[in-house]
Amino acid sequence: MSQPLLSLTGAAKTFGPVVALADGTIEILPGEIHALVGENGAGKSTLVKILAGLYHPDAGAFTVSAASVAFRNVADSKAAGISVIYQEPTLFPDLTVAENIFIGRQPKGALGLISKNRMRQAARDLFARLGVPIDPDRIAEGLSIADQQIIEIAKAISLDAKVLIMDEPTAALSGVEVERLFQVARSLREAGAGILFISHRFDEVFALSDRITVMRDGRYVATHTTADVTTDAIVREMVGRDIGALFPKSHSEIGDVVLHVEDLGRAGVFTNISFEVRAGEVVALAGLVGAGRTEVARAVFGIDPYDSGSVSFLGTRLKRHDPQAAIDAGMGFVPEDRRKQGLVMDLSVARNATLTLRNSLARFGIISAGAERRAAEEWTARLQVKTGSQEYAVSTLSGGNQQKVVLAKWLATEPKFLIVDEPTRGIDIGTKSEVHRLLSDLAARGIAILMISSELPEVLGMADRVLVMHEGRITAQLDRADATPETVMHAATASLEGAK
Amino acid sequence: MSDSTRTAAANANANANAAAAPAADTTKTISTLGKGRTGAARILLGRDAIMIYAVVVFVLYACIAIPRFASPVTVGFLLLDVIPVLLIALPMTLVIITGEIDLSVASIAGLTSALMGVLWEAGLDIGTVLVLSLVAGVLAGAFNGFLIAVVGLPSLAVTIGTLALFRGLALVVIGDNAVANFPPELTGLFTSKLGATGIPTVMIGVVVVALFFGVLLHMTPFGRGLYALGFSKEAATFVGIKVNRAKFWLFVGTGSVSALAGIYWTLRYSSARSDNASGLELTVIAAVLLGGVSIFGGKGSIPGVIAGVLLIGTINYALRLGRISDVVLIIVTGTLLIASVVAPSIFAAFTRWQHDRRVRRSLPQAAPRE
Amino acid sequence: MTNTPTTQSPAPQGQTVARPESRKSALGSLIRLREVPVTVALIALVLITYAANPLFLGAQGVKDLLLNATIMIILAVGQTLVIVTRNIDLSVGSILGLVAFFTGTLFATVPGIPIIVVFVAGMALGAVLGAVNGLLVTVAKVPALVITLGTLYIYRGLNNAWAGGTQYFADDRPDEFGALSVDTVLGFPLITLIAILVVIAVAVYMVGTRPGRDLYAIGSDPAAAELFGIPVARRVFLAFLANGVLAGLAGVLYASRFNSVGATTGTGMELDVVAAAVVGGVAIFGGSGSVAGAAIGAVLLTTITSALTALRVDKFWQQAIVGVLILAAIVIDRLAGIRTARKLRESEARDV
Amino acid sequence: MELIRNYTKRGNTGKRRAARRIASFAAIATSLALIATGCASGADTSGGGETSGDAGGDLSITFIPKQLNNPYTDVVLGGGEEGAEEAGFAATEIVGPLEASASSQVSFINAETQAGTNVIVIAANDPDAVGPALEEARSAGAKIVAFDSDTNPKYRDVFISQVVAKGVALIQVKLIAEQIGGAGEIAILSATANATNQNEWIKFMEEELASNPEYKDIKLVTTVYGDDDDTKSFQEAQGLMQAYPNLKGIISPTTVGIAATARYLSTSEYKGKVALTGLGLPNEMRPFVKDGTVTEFALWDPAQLGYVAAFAGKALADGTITGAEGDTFEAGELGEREVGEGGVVIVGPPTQFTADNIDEYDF
Repeated sequence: MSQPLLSLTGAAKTFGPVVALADGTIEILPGEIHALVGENGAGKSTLVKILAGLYHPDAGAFTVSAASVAFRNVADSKAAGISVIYQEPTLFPDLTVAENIFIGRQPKGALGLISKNRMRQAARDLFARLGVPIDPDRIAEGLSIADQQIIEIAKAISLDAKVLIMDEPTAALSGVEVERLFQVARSLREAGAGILFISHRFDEVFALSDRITVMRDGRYVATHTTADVTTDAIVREMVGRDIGALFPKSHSEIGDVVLHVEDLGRAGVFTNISFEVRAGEVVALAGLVGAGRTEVARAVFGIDPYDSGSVSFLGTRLKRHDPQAAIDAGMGFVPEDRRKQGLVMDLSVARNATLTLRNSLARFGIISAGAERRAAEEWTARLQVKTGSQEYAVSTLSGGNQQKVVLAKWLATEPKFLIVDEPTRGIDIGTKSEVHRLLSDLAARGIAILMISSELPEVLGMADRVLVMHEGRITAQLDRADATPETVMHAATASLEGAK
Repeated sequence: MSDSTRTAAANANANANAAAAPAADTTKTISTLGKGRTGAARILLGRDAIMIYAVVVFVLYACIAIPRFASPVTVGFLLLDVIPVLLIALPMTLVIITGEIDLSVASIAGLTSALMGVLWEAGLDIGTVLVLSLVAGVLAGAFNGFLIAVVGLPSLAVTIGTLALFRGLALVVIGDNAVANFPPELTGLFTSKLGATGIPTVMIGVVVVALFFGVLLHMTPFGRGLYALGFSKEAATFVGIKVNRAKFWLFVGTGSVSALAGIYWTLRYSSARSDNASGLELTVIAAVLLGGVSIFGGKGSIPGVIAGVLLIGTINYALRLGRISDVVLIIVTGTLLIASVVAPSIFAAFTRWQHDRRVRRSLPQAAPRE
Repeated sequence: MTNTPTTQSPAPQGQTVARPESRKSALGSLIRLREVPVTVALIALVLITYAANPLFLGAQGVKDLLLNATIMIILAVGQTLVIVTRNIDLSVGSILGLVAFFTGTLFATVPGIPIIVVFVAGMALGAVLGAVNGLLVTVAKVPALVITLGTLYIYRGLNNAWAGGTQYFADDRPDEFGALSVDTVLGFPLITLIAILVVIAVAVYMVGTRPGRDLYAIGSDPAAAELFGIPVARRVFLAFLANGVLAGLAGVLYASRFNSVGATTGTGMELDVVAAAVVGGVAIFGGSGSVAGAAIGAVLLTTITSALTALRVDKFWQQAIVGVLILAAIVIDRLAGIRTARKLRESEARDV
Repeated sequence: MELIRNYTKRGNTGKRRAARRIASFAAIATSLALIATGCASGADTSGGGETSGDAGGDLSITFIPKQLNNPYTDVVLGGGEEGAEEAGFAATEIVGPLEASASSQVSFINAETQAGTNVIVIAANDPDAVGPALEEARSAGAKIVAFDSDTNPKYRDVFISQVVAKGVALIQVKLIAEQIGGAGEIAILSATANATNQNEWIKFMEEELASNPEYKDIKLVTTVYGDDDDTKSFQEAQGLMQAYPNLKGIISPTTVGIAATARYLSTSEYKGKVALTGLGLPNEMRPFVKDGTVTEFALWDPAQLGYVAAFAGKALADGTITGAEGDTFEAGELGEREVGEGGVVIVGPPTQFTADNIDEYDF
């Protein structure tokens, strides 16, 4: 065994009364891809932030190339050869792509000033290596999440890091891009770098990694050689128990048409979208990231306007670009970004849970404090939201509990139709199955559900019908029986292949 | 029982495991427990309450230390002085809670005042003059609202522009002139007091406006929406809050109330001039921020803001009575403003530092060495 | 590999696509330069005024225009440093006042003090005042708007307390000092040359150095900058410090140009300075805008008053026109932004 | 269905929340009530007595200038304090706003009313804006002396004027006529657009220029306002030069305006070509007289203004005069003064300053 590039043992970190990390232990060898898995709240992100120099551990031993270190800041970590790609791209929207890659270490030219030409050329070289067509001179604002993630990767590569940490880098990437990322990761491994790879997708973990470290509840559990373990074993260690089927499917009576979307179109975003969702039915909207799924859902719900077509709900035409009308009619929308769209993080649990009810809680325009409290208590209790008090800010809750608050606030409106956009993204396995069971439960009660998901097993497991989108169009409508990974993938990429 | 209860059990289990572990005392809150005060502590130590204590303490101090302060006359003069700031601070609170700002309020008041003078001079009936002036304020606010909510421009930049524009229009309207001959009954009403209490008669109107905005912010669906909007525009959109419409009406609100303040100003001083109320915008914002409203939006309350306005007003009047120069007032205002925002940060940093130290001591020290 | 869609889309088309796009965007980037509208407006204003009143561009006219703009240019440049980092400094008027009075005091109490020493001392005092702002903003992590609104009051109060009714007049200062704002080199008054040097120095710093680019990154996304390891607190602190130094310099120059310095010198300048930067295309929420743009914005705002006077436009309209100008600047900027965003979206669509 | 559990009632956090709000409102109400009632009970013993005015020798006087921290004001107030002491006031106070705006003086008047000050001496920023407050002060027993800049006559007892308004206007017109050789364009650079004294002088100047055949070749082209702000006045002066290329002379009847204009002229090509006169402080104008920018200007002794105002206040408070025309009072070393038409007391003729005599004055 060669000397580890990086080793952290027994690291601890607390925030006020919350212990984010009790025993963070990881060891990365040169030339290995090391996967780190664990449920949300297991302490993975905290551990990454300690390695990145963002957090100072309260305790623990930390060595880089056998020398003990204590990073004061991110710059120290960088200087030690550690580079991080975060889950969410962190680009500077006002700067050019090239500058985003080289910020803080721009190539210099005459008089020690920054040379834009050299910087542009270096960026081009990087993109050529990654095989992506991105203009280095455009500003980063408006780039798709996938492109942003690619720029993050280019940035990390250009750092020539000894240790590259990738915190869920694939969440927003399409298959091609994931594959390209893996190629890059493998070539870096050949070059002797150590890579720490964090993902919730076991297929990726098993496809890419050499070793896997499991964490649970802020503690190190075990490290395995990938070839020697199975998914089930890893999951057991992550959860600390056996879990049932991930995607429960329960039968429900399919009723009348609840939502009827006719020829919906928005210039440059989607065209010709027509579909129906019936009571008790779960319809999945599948496709690659950027295919226009979320955009369709937003237009249906009235967040964004549409240019043509119509949305009918329970037989009545719904007002365009008016979410309140959609809510009043009986729609709900659990958005993909819980922290930015689903919740108001600094407001209390109670306020968040009743935000959708604010109009119905008011009598003569004045909100009844008692009714508000009762509603909040009722729905957080029903969904078993764990919180010390209804008055705590929702940001103090764990991710799973936050998602429950989002669901609670929509279920409180007793909707007839619910849009759920990536309902289990970034949620640990335990809560994930809980969410699936809940959705299935809701369908059984006659609620129509439109589910957007990038996880194929989730789509196949949950949906009664699958709509596949590609480049702003619906390319296939598949019944449960016809939906297989092959048919869905074919529809999601068909026209792309056809164009070549 | 279902899987979900099993999850709960598992969580409890996890907690129990953690509790059994070596660093037992600090790990038990690992997953779910948040932080925050509850019950009486929350009421008595809240930001609003502290501001109110500050006002009470200062009033008591002034009563004892400053001769003649304890008098109904004080109440009258003090309130007459703070009314314009108090009025504008109310809608400004709502605007700042949504994360916006309106710097043009004093200019709108000035424009209203100028317009009043010109219309009155032109021989219009006083009722018509008042209505038209108020309409001017509404329009000015709607203009701000249009640029900010409809066109989507940043309010800080827009209202710096309209600050100059509205003051400029005031100059265009009335020029160098000052109109003073308003009906004595009306100007008299604006300086009259409610019997022996010393409370100015116009306070009745101010209380109505304060109640309106207090109820609007704290007890209506609209107000609930504003807090959500202040923290996260996107999250607010998803629950059906009409973000742009709300912002538009808020700016109409500041415009209208600024017009009221302009009318008050004109009639109290019986002088309509283009430079009335100039520079008031910063005083208003200082008072609102001192009252605990976060400049980032999402936090603040009407009671806190009223306390903030009264605190500055009381200190101001006490200094006047003590014949202490305005220089002191300026420095005190600035220091209070900074202290009110810096103190919580410093307090939090101190608590964190203490906590970290405690934790470090309690945990086994394996490393880090330099 | 079940849940990640894989396609066989060929990759190597990358370079071929990149080239034509970059050429196009280079042209596009020239058009969307934020300084263009303000420059066009300035040129148009000067030409129109000149056509109506040739005296406007007479030797004295040009000199006056430049002198008027000098102090505002320096303040706008400093303010740009701060605004680009998504902060704001409202205390510049008060800093200028304090330093101007300090300058007057130095000359009055230390006869024969070398002028260069006064410059250094004035800038040092500005640095201290700016550092206080910077410290409060970065250490206490409190919004700059609140902090500098507070220091606006405090510094003004200190100025009042210190100066009282005392004013220092041009007579109290050596002739050579006053001559800085009278003597010209190639038609440029000396203090204007100082301002131009400041613009060039800060512009080079902002465009051509790593710490300068960091300022843009910080304003563009402070959280990302923190994640990326940019020393955010240090950079922001230095931006406030530099702004203080420049406000200090402006204070010294104020004392050279104007007759009296006292308790109220510089009152109410802060919003004009912010307006100049905004008119010059500096985004109020940071991340973009240039020093040159802010300087041109300052020239435009100071010139418009003289131009309107020279055109004999009713003086009462002047302020309203300035307001319209500020609004026009941000509306134009917004429209340009929308156009750029649409272009980007279109090019994005092609990328998919 | 078990997942969506039946709700069980627990806790009463909401009640606490409501209680908090009520507590907030209650606390505000309490604090207000404290001012209004609790504390006010003490008013009868401490406050009430003083407002009725202590008739003995314990008279108090307060000066409220247009704005503090202004050199001219300082000279006036210096004279005022000296006068107050000589006249026998027990307490002399100087309060005032830091910026000269119409309404800013009101709360100072209010505070003085409440303090039971016997004599308030005020230089009004706006003749009407201070009116209601002054009336309240009078009804509380205070005597009102306006000086420097008058209020609306109905709000004050006497007005201490520098000179006869017409006289000071004529002197300035005469000076400028001499300096420009009796023909050409001239402009006026005033203080604020609402300043009572300024506007009165300007009115007399316009009348004189229009009616006196000696001045038929002089054309007054414009009046601009520097707001008694150094920078603003400076730039207004500069604007005048550009807008009126044929301008021969400027009259600035305000100390700030004339100094700022002089500074601009002396640093520009117009030095010696454009004449400047008006009302200025010798100490401020000395360098410009010596370098030839200004040949002659005028001013009364500002200290005398404050000095006489103090004595007028004393006489009013003692009841020896009422402010009626024909009343006379002793003004210390300046001798006897008479109240003229409209309650105006004239202090004395203005002095004209030239390079020859300017060194004899120090104010």
